[in-house]
Formats: sequence, structure tokens, C-alpha cells
Amino acid sequence: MLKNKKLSREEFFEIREKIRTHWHTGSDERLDFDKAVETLRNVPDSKNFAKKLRYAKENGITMIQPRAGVALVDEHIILMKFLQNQGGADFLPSTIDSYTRQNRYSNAEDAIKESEKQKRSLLNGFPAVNHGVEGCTKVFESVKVPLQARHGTPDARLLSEIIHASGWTSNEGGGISYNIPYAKNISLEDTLRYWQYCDRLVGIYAEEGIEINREPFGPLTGTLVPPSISHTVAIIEAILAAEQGVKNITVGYGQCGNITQDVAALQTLDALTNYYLKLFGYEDVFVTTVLHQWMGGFPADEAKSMALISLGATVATLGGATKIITKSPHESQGVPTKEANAEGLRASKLITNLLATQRYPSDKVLKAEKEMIEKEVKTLLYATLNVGKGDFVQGVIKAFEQGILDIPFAPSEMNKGHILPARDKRGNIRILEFGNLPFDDEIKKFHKNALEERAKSENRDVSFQMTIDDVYAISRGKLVGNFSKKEPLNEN
Amino acid sequence: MLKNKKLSREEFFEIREKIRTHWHTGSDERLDFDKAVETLRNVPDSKNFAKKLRYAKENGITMIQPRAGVALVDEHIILMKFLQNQGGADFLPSTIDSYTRQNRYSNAEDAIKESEKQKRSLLNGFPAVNHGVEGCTKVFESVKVPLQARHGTPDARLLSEIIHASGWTSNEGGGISYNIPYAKNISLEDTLRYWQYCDRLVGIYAEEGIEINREPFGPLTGTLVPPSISHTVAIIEAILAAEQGVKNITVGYGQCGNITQDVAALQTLDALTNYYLKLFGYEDVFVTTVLHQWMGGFPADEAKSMALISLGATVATLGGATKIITKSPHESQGVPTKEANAEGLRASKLITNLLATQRYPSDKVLKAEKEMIEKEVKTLLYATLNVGKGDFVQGVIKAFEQGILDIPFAPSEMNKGHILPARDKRGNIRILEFGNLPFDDEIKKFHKNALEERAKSENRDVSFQMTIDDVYAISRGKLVGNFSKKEPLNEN
Amino acid sequence: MHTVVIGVIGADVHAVGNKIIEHVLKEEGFNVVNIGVLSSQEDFINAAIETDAQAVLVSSLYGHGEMDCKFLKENMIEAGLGHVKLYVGGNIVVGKQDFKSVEDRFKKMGFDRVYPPGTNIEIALNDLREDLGA
Amino acid sequence: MHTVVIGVIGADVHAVGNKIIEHVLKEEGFNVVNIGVLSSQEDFINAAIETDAQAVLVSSLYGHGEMDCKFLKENMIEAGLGHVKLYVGGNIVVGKQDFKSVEDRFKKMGFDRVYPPGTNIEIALNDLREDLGA
Ligand code: B12
Ligand code: B12
Repeated sequence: MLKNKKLSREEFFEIREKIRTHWHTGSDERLDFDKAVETLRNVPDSKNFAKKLRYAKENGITMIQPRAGVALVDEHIILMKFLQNQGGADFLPSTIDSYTRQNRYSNAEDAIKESEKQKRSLLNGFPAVNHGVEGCTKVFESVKVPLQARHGTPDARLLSEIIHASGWTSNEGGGISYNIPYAKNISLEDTLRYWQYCDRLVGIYAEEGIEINREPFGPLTGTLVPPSISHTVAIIEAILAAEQGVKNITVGYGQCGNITQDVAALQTLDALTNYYLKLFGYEDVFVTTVLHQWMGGFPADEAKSMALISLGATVATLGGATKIITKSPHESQGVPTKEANAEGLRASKLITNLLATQRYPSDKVLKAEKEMIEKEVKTLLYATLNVGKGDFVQGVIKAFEQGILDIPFAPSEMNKGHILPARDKRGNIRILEFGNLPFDDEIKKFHKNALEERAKSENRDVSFQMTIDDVYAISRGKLVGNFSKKEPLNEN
Repeated sequence: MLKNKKLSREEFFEIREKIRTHWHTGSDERLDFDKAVETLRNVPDSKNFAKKLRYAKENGITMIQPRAGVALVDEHIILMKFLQNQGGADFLPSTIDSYTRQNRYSNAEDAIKESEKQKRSLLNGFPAVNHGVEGCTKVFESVKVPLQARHGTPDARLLSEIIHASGWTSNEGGGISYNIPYAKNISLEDTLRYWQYCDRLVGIYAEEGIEINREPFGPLTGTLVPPSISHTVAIIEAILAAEQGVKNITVGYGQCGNITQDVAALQTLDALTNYYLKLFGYEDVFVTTVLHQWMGGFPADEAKSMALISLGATVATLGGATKIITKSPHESQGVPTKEANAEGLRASKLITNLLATQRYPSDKVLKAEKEMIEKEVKTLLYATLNVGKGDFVQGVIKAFEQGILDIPFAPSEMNKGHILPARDKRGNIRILEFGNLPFDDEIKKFHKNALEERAKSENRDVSFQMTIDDVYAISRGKLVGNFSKKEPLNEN
Repeated sequence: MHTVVIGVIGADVHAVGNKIIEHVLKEEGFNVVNIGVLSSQEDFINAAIETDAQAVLVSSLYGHGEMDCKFLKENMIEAGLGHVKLYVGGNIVVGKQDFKSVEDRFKKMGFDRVYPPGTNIEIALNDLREDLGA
Repeated sequence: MHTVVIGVIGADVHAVGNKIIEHVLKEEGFNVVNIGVLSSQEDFINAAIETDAQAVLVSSLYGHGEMDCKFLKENMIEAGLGHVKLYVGGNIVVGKQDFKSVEDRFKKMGFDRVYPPGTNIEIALNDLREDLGA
């Protein structure tokens, strides 16, 4: 039975041998452990993700990072350099394509060939496994800032080996966050096991004195996820990573749209992650936070998208996030051109610069919001631990089975999908249907009241239609989905 | 000696006859008073500026308005309709060209001809006087939303007659705000007299039951103007307008860049204008506020400009402004295309929509900022009244002579130009050189301390170089101008 | 009652639009067979055969739509589903492309109707009624 | 010490850049004659004659620069100032235009150097030193 327990070096290296056979690039000798350690030791501080994050947090700087990836190495390098030089990216990603994410390396191979032929990327990301240490090292050597793999891969073991051995010092993902939003019928037991491996890899490098950053994927489905739910997943994944020896963790959160709720979420995410890591005995983990600019459907209009991006950067900076994952004005349409991507970066950078020394004021509303998030997280976390009989891995498996943890709009069959979110009058994300969430009456009443207040002001009932309206709202230029109201003197 | 005293109807109509001879379009019979009243009575509510502002304020909506104007009527109509339909402008402007502003109607005539020949606008705005009631009415009839003239004209008497008689229900300007930033050696006595006329015109229409909005030009030179100074000017101009019978006034403010200072400024602008209007006996004036998106030098980069525009819309909405004057991503380059102008509008609209139900939290810092603004305004206002021996018109003339009122970077020789602003560590605009501002030691110390704190953190002295750096700062992507600091791990 | 098969093709996990399409079509009185995300061409074909569907609505959001939909029409014809209406929508290609050319490409591949990003599902509803004669 | 005349031409009141140019050029050791905003061609010409200036730096921000600068070079030649270097900078035309073509237009009008919007004054400083042989 899988438990939240550090893999022994023996177990780890045993699995490692098998993993390396999953695709032919796994046999590259630069994946031999000593060689990889050497590679990583030679990464300069300025290209070390973990160290640069540390620097940012200690200096109160909010840094920026795009998403980006294309099929071919040379094109990918052009893209990376563009985002670094023309976008001012502080960190670079390599977004991995969807075939690689499903370990369909031969599909990816076909698409690489087709992309070469058609001279345009037919993949929605960079197929790092197919390009192997060879290709990934070439990317690493071409840029000046730290690199991270960003994906959505349930089983990212070979991918993780390859990227770290190529000098990439951060890896996004987690056993929950790269399963529930990214898979249909892979068991949590499997993904938690796969990600224990990825974490252990970083832990083992840590034992060699190499600091590598790990980042659970915060926004989950990106669609009206209540902060307490994504926080709980982030904190659990941080704990699981810490158990495997990870020392530098970035927990994430997707912008909701109400500034107070967003700031409350960012502040509690940092505080609670630190608190629970220490509570469960992981003392020396350095925690940073990342805000993802709005992760749901974007407006089709580029000007509006730029405004949404800027608002995301605003809450991130005012809320003290260490990093922002930026979006582009092409978001609603498709994978952005490098130019559009750099626009999102430059807009974000202007905001982080202008607001560098500014923070959101704290008032009663903010405090209340934070307290509610804290209470909900505590409830979810303890209920998870409880069904796991003290073990977080078992807890997670059972909690999802029972709907104690439940993520809205997720594709995974491991997820009950019984809860429904909706926004209150001020655009805060609240819960309309609780499914089996173990919340007490006080919490439930809080959500209910908020939604009833909205329903009243909109002259309608609290219902699933609200949820649907809210799913569409931002892409249609509103925060709270209410498309019936007519305003006499305000047609424009 | 000019005093703050309502012009009698006789005086007014006497002047009126002369004004109408300043250019041939003044003889249009639709300028006959009864005809003009009839025209204005037929303006539907949805096209009445004053009424729509009232609606916005009462419903807590922040509305948007661009700047725009071209040489020829038909082109101008295309432009207006585009901004209305593709930009979603709630209010339309007609920005008047610079020749008209200086009453150089024959220069404007030449430029109109040249523009017709070259098929592109050689004027930086719409020459409303040359086009007369004929042209202005055509514009009015082509649009669905209220129209306003926006200019910078020391003597706008004929212009004001023409626009109102064409159904335009708002006029920007004032005897101080359209002199000091817009002229070199026109006396304040002259401009105050000219603007008494423009205000009286609106007041006389009010006597006929027609509500027209007046808007003092808030941002002045747009260049690091401390809020208390622009507030004082706005409040005085509101009082002068009210004396002439104006009942619907929008006071303005140019975004500074520190969100707390901006919100404090917006809140105090509304509160203080209402307070002092009542204090000086003007009971039934309806006051609204307008935030001007950053009025200083813009970044050359369009993406950064969009971010700056969005941040402006953010503070306006969070601060509860009734209206926003928007900028475009072309700002640093030149008069925007209609497309670029509409981009600024749509970005702003997204923000005002998303934040519609959100307001900035109040904390100690905000309260302190508001108190300081209140105290400074009170000092300036009373000192002005004092040198005017109880009369605001004479007070203004003398206050500028003596530097009791002093506006940074103004071209006018009527302005001492002795004060120097600079930003503190958090980007608040503070005062570095006070010139003759009648501030007490407490206020001076507050500013000094703030600037010294910054100087220390930047390891340099408080000096004019700070002011220069701050003038450039936003156009170079920073709020606080400090271009020496090197950040080891943060080159990008 | 008309039967339509909906689902998200390929290695694509975008579930939100799919859940909403199901909800709306059901509300509008269709018999909706939702095979969900990560569905292969075979999944679509089998579902259409089993349920005797009159239309198949393929969603593709993640950008690999062009590859995933290759020969789908041919495979449907082969399976005796040549008469079944075939729609596709979502973000069906990689990047922001001129939609006209995208539409042409997919029409050539045998799709009856092709929808641009963010299409309001109500629009497709009208088309569906027209095509199925409801 | 080199003498340069600076000012803002036409009905233009943009004062900020002008004040900063004055400050920087003075700091750099030039004898700066600043005629300020709202200056006519005659103002520039008179100032240049009176002070025996080696260069005239015209600012135009508000968009009417093209009209305001018409025949300035010719008028300077007529006034015996043909040898005086003539620069122009700011936002010298209406709208965002391709700078190359703007530069060409102004060079044809006789300007020695033409600067795009937001030019850092340090750049002009180098040019000035080169042109005046300092
Ligand atoms: C939310 C989201 C996610 C969530 C999805 C959660 C989940 N499991 O559902 C997460 C974060 C997990 C995610 C992951 C990825 N995403 Co994503 N995602 C989005 C986003 C922001 C919104 C999608 C959404 O839910 N919209 C709301 C719903 C209601 O609208 P909809 O999906 O468009 O569907 C409506 C209409 O399109 C229409 N419709 C849809 N299908 C059909 C079919 C027919 C026949 C008809 C008539 C109509 C129709 O009706 C639907 C209901 O109204 C979009 C961008 C956007 N639109 O703003 C990107 C987007 C779809 N994602 C994209 C990509 C690339 C990815 C990733 C590969 C990697 C990445 N960049 O991180 C992974 C993919 C993983 C995988 N294997 O699929 C790209 C696709 C690029 C392209 N096509 O060129 C997009 C466009 C973003 C972008 N510009 O790069 N994503
Ligand atoms: C502040 C400002 C104002 C203030 C000016 C206050 C004052 N009296 O000084 C106010 C609000 C009053 C104002 C009014 C108007 N403005 Co104005 N204004 C600006 C703005 C935002 C900043 C200008 C500024 O101070 N920059 C900071 C200084 C330091 O930089 P600078 O002026 O560019 O000068 C530097 C360089 O260009 C260079 N330089 C300048 N001249 C020269 C010459 C030489 C030889 C060299 C080498 C270098 C050089 O060195 C300077 C110092 O570093 C600009 C847009 C922008 N740049 O973002 C618009 C802008 C200049 N204004 C514009 C316009 C049209 C107007 C108005 C007509 C109307 C309006 N739209 O409201 C009126 C004009 C009134 C009149 N009669 O002139 C337009 C001009 C359009 C065009 N050229 O196509 C601009 C570009 C805005 C826009 N995009 O529409 N404005």
C-alpha cells in the first residue's frame, strides 16, 4: 500500500533503470547519475530556478514567466530567446506537448516529422522526451535564465530525469494536480507513486547539494476553483514533495477575479503552506508562491485580454506573489505567437515594476476572507488525513473517492465532480453545491448567504445556471455572470 | 476688478453679441438663444452628459471616455462612431485642435483645406469653431451617447456657444486649468473672465431647465502634480462655476501611480468638492469625479501602455470614480488611430466591468494619506481666499503671483514654477521644493521625511535629479525613477 | 428525440466546454451521448453505431485537432456512418489562424460544419435543428 | 562655450521636455538660450541672431510640427543663418507614423537632424558635439 514515505535510494535507483528504457532517449549516458550531478553542479546561480526564486522572495520582487513550447528544438530556442529578450521573462518554461504528457512518444515523433515537413509546429508544446538530453541541453545552453518543464503529465518520470539532467532546475506538477485536471482514468495511486519518484529525484539531487525547485500545479481545472480547495491540494503536494526531500517549493493559485479574495488567497497560501510543512515536521523547506493569470476562458478581444493580464499582474504584485505565470492576448484563440506571448510578459512586467513597493491594504473584509480560507483548508486537510488514518497518500486516494476532496469541472473519473462553484455579488468564488465536502454549518452558511445575496440582487434563484453563467462571464467581459440586466442609460 | 460674482443676464448677453463676431460661424442663427434652448431641450436623456453622469454615480458605475478629434467633419463622425461602437465609449469627446485653442481660426481654416487636399488630418483635433453649429450638429446627430468638447482653450467663449447650441452637453476647462498648463502669457484675470462667461452660459441654460455638465481640467500639466494642488484648483473652479449657476460638475484628477495615493485622491476629491461647495453656499450642485489615466510620458511599447491603461482603469474603479478619460497604446507616439484608441477603451471597459462591485479597502495608510490631502487642500484654499480678501477670483490671481498656488512644469509665466515634486519610496508624489506654498512645518516635514527615506534607500541625496528621473520613470517602465541599481540575479 | 454523440478527441482533457455542451443540448431536448474527454476516433464511431446517432459533435481544444481528426470521415463512412452529420468545434488548430482557411481545411476533411474558438453553443443548436430537420 | 537656441514651435505648450533639455544641456556646459513654448519661427530666428547661436533645437510635440516648420530653413537662410545647425525632435507629426518617412520629409525641409518620439536627450548631445566640433 502506497504511503507518504520517502523512497529509499535503492528503490529509487531500481525504478530509475526501468524508467530509462521507456523511450530510446533514456539511454543517453548524460542520464547516468554522476554525469547528471555534474551537469547540475555547473549550472550558474543566475540559471538556477530555486536560487533565483529565493532571491526574488527575499527582495520582495514579483517575477514573471510565460508558457511556451513548440515541436522543434531550433524553433523552441528561438522562442525561448525571444521571450527572454523581447519579453523580459525572469524565468523560462518549456511547455510540453500533449502527446508527451500522455507518454505517447511515438505520436510525438510523427508530429515532429510532420512539423519539420510543414515547417510549422503541429504540436502544442515541446516534446522534451523525444528530443532527449541532447535537445534539452541545447535549449538550456541557449538561454540566460532558469528553465522549468511545465506540463500536465501523470507519469513524468522519464521527462523529469531528462530535463534535470539537462540543467533545467524546476519541474511543475504533482500526483493530484497532474492527474485530476489532466487525465480521465488513471488512478491516484499511480500518479502519486509516479510523482513520489519525481520528487525523490529532486530530493536525491538535494542530498548532493543541488537545489532544484518543484511547483505543484495550483490552478487545477482553472475553472472557478474555490481557493481553499486548490490550497489544500497545493499544501498536500508540498508535504508529499517535502517527504521525498524537496527543499524549494512553489505553491500556486489561479487568479479568481475579486482582488480581495485573490490577495487573501495568495497570503494564506504562503502562510498555510509554511505552517503545515512545519507542523508535519518539514522544517527547512523554502516556500514561494505563484499566481497564474486568469486560467478560465479568455475574452476573444486582444485589448480586453491585455487588461485581464494586467489585472492578474496587479493582484499578484499587491498580494506579494513571488512569481506570475503570464497569459497572452491570443489566449482564447490558440497557442500564442512569440510576439503575442511577449506582449503578455511586457504588460505584466510594467505592472510588477510600478507596483513593486506597493501592497494591498488589510481591512476587515480581507481578514475575514483569509480566516474563512484558513478554516476551510484546515477542515479539508484534517479530513483527508483522517480518512488516510494519518497518511496523506492514502488520505488523498480515499478523500477523492469519497468526495472529501472534489474539484469542479475535472475530467478525471477519480473525482466525484459533485461540487458546484458560483460567484457571489462581488465576484468571490463561493460554493453552491458542496457534494461531500466535510464543511461545518458555519462554513456552509457563509457560502449560501453570499450566493443568496447575489441571487436576490439579480432577481433569480441560486442554481446551476449561475455556475454556467460564471464559467462564461469573464470571456464575455464580466466577472459575475448575469446577462439579463438592462441598464437604461448605459447601453454602451 | 474681476470678482467671483455671477454675471447678470444683461452683461452676459451683451458680451455674447461681441463673441459671435469673432469668426463668421458665430453668425449662424441656430446660435440665437431661443433656438439654442430648443435644440438643447430636444436632446434625449441618453445623450445628455449631465444626466448620464448622474445615473452612473447613483448606480456606482465607472464610465469611460476617450480623447479624439480630427480635422474634417465626416472623418470625425467616422471616428466618433467607431469609438462608440467598437470601443464601447459611454461618453464621446471632441478634442479640439491646437489652433482653435489659441483662437487662430484662420490657421485652422488653412489646415482644414490642407487636410482635405492631403486626405489625412493635419490637425491634432476637431476645429469646432470653423465647422460651426452646422458641423457640430452633424456630429451630434451621428452618435448615440453624450458629447463633450475637450480642449485647453484660454478663451473658449465662441467655442462653448457653438458646441452647446449643437446639443453637446458638456464642456471641459476652467480659468486656471485651461490657462496655466496651456498658455504662456495670458493673464489669469483674462482667462477667469472668459471662463466666467462659459460657466454663465451653462448657468443660463440651467435657468431654462437644461442640465449641462462642466468639467474643470484636473490633471493640469499631467506631470507629477501633487494631488492637493490639483484638488485645490479643481475645487476653486467648481466654486467659480457654481457661482455662475452651473449645477453639474465633474472634478478631475490624473493618476499618480501609487494606488493608495490615487484612491485617497479620488475619495477626497469627491468629498472635499462637495464639502466646500456647500460650505461656500452652493447647495444643489451634483458632483462627479473623473480619473485621467496616466497623463505624463508613456512607455513607447504598446503592451506596456496597455498595462498602464489597465492600471489606470483599476484605480479609477476601486477608487469609485464616475468616469475615466482613457489613453491609447499609441500615446507616446502621436494622436492614436481610431483602432488604437478603441483598444484603450475596451481594455478600460473590461476592468470597470470586472471590478464593478469592488472597492479599495481602507486602512491606516489610506486614511493618513487622505488626511494629509485634506489638510493641504484646506491650507491652500484658505490661503487663496485670504490673499483674495475673501474673493476666490482675486485670490487665484494673487495666489499664483505669490506662489501660494504653484504648478510644476507649467509653461505659463503667471505661474512661479518654484515647486518641485518627486516620488517617495512607494511612488507617492511628494514635494521636494515648496517654493512659496503656505504649508506648515508638519506638512513640510511629512514630505521631507518621505523623500529622505527614499534617498536613503537609493543611496543618494534628495535633489532635482530625482524629479528628472521621476519625469522619465513611467515611460521607462518604473514608477520611482532610480536607474542606477543593479540587481544581481535579476537582469531581465 | 434526436441522438447526438459529443466528446473531446485525442489526448485532449479540456472538460469544461464538453460538460456545458452536454447540459445545454439536454435542456434543449436532445438525447446526448457524452463520451467525454480523451476519446479516440473509435470511441466516437462505436458510440454513434451503438446509439444510432444522427450527429457527431467533435470537440478539440488543445491544438492537435487537425491530426486527431485525420480520416475520421473516411472511417465513419467505412463503419456505415456516412449519413451521420459531423461537426467540429473548439480551438481546433494550433495558434491563432485565419478561420476561413481552417474551415476550408476541415470541410475538405469531410466535416459538415466547423466552428471557430469560443462559439456560443446556441449557434450550433440552430444548425443542428436545421440539419436534422427538427 | 557653444550657444544653442531651444524652444517649442507653434501653438504648442508642451513645456516638460523643454525644461529638461535646458537643464541637461546646461549641465553639459552649453550656453542655452531657451525661448520656451509657443514660439514662432521669428522667435527662433531672432534668438539665434541675437546670441550668435551655432545650433537651433526645435521641439514640436503636439502634432502640428510639419506645418509650423514649413520654410523655417529658408527663412533662416534669408536671415543669414544658413550655417546654423537645425535639429527637430519631439512628436513632430500627427499620429504614429513610420519614422523613416518622417525623417525624410524633415530632411528635405532642410533639417540637419530629426529625432523620433521620446529620444533620450543624451543621444542628441553626442550629435551636437560631433556637428559643432566640441
Ligand atoms: C481552462 C483551460 C485549461 C484547463 C482545462 C481543465 C479541464 N480539464 O477542463 C487546463 C489548465 C487543465 C488546461 C490544460 C491545457 N491547455 Co488549456 N485552456 C483552458 C482555457 C483557458 C479555457 C477553456 C475552457 O474551459 N473554456 C470555457 C468553455 C466553456 O469554452 P470552450 O472550451 O471553448 O467550449 C465552448 C465552445 O468552444 C464551444 N465548443 C467546443 N467544442 C465544440 C464543438 C462543437 C461541434 C461546437 C458546435 C461547439 C464547441 O462550445 C463550448 C461551450 O460553450 C483555454 C483558452 C480559452 N478559451 O480561453 C485554454 C486552451 C484551450 N488550452 C490550451 C492548451 C495548449 C493546453 C495545454 C496543452 C497546455 C497548456 N498550455 O498548459 C493543456 C492541455 C492538456 C491536454 N492534454 O489537453 C490552448 C489550446 C491551443 C490551441 N488550440 O492552439 C488554449 C486555447 C490556450 C492557449 N491559447 O494556448 N487548459
Ligand atoms: C504631458 C502631456 C501634455 C500636457 C502638457 C503640459 C505642459 N504644458 O507641458 C497637457 C495635458 C497640457 C497636454 C496637452 C496637449 N497635448 Co499632450 N502630451 C503630454 C504627454 C503625455 C507627455 C509629454 C511629456 O511631457 N513628456 C515628457 C518629456 C520629458 O518628454 P518629451 O516631451 O517627449 O521631450 C523629450 C524628448 O522627446 C526629446 N525632445 C523633445 N524635443 C526635442 C527636440 C530635439 C531637437 C531633440 C534632440 C530632442 C527633443 O527630449 C525631451 C526630454 O527628454 C505626451 C505623450 C507622451 N509622450 O507620452 C502627449 C502628447 C505630446 N500631447 C499631444 C496632444 C495632441 C496634446 C493636445 C493637443 C491635446 C490633447 N490630446 O489633449 C494638447 C496640446 C495643447 C497645445 N496647445 O500644445 C499628442 C501629440 C500628438 C501628435 N504629435 O500626434 C501627444 C503625443 C499625445 C498623443 N499621443 O496624442 N499634453
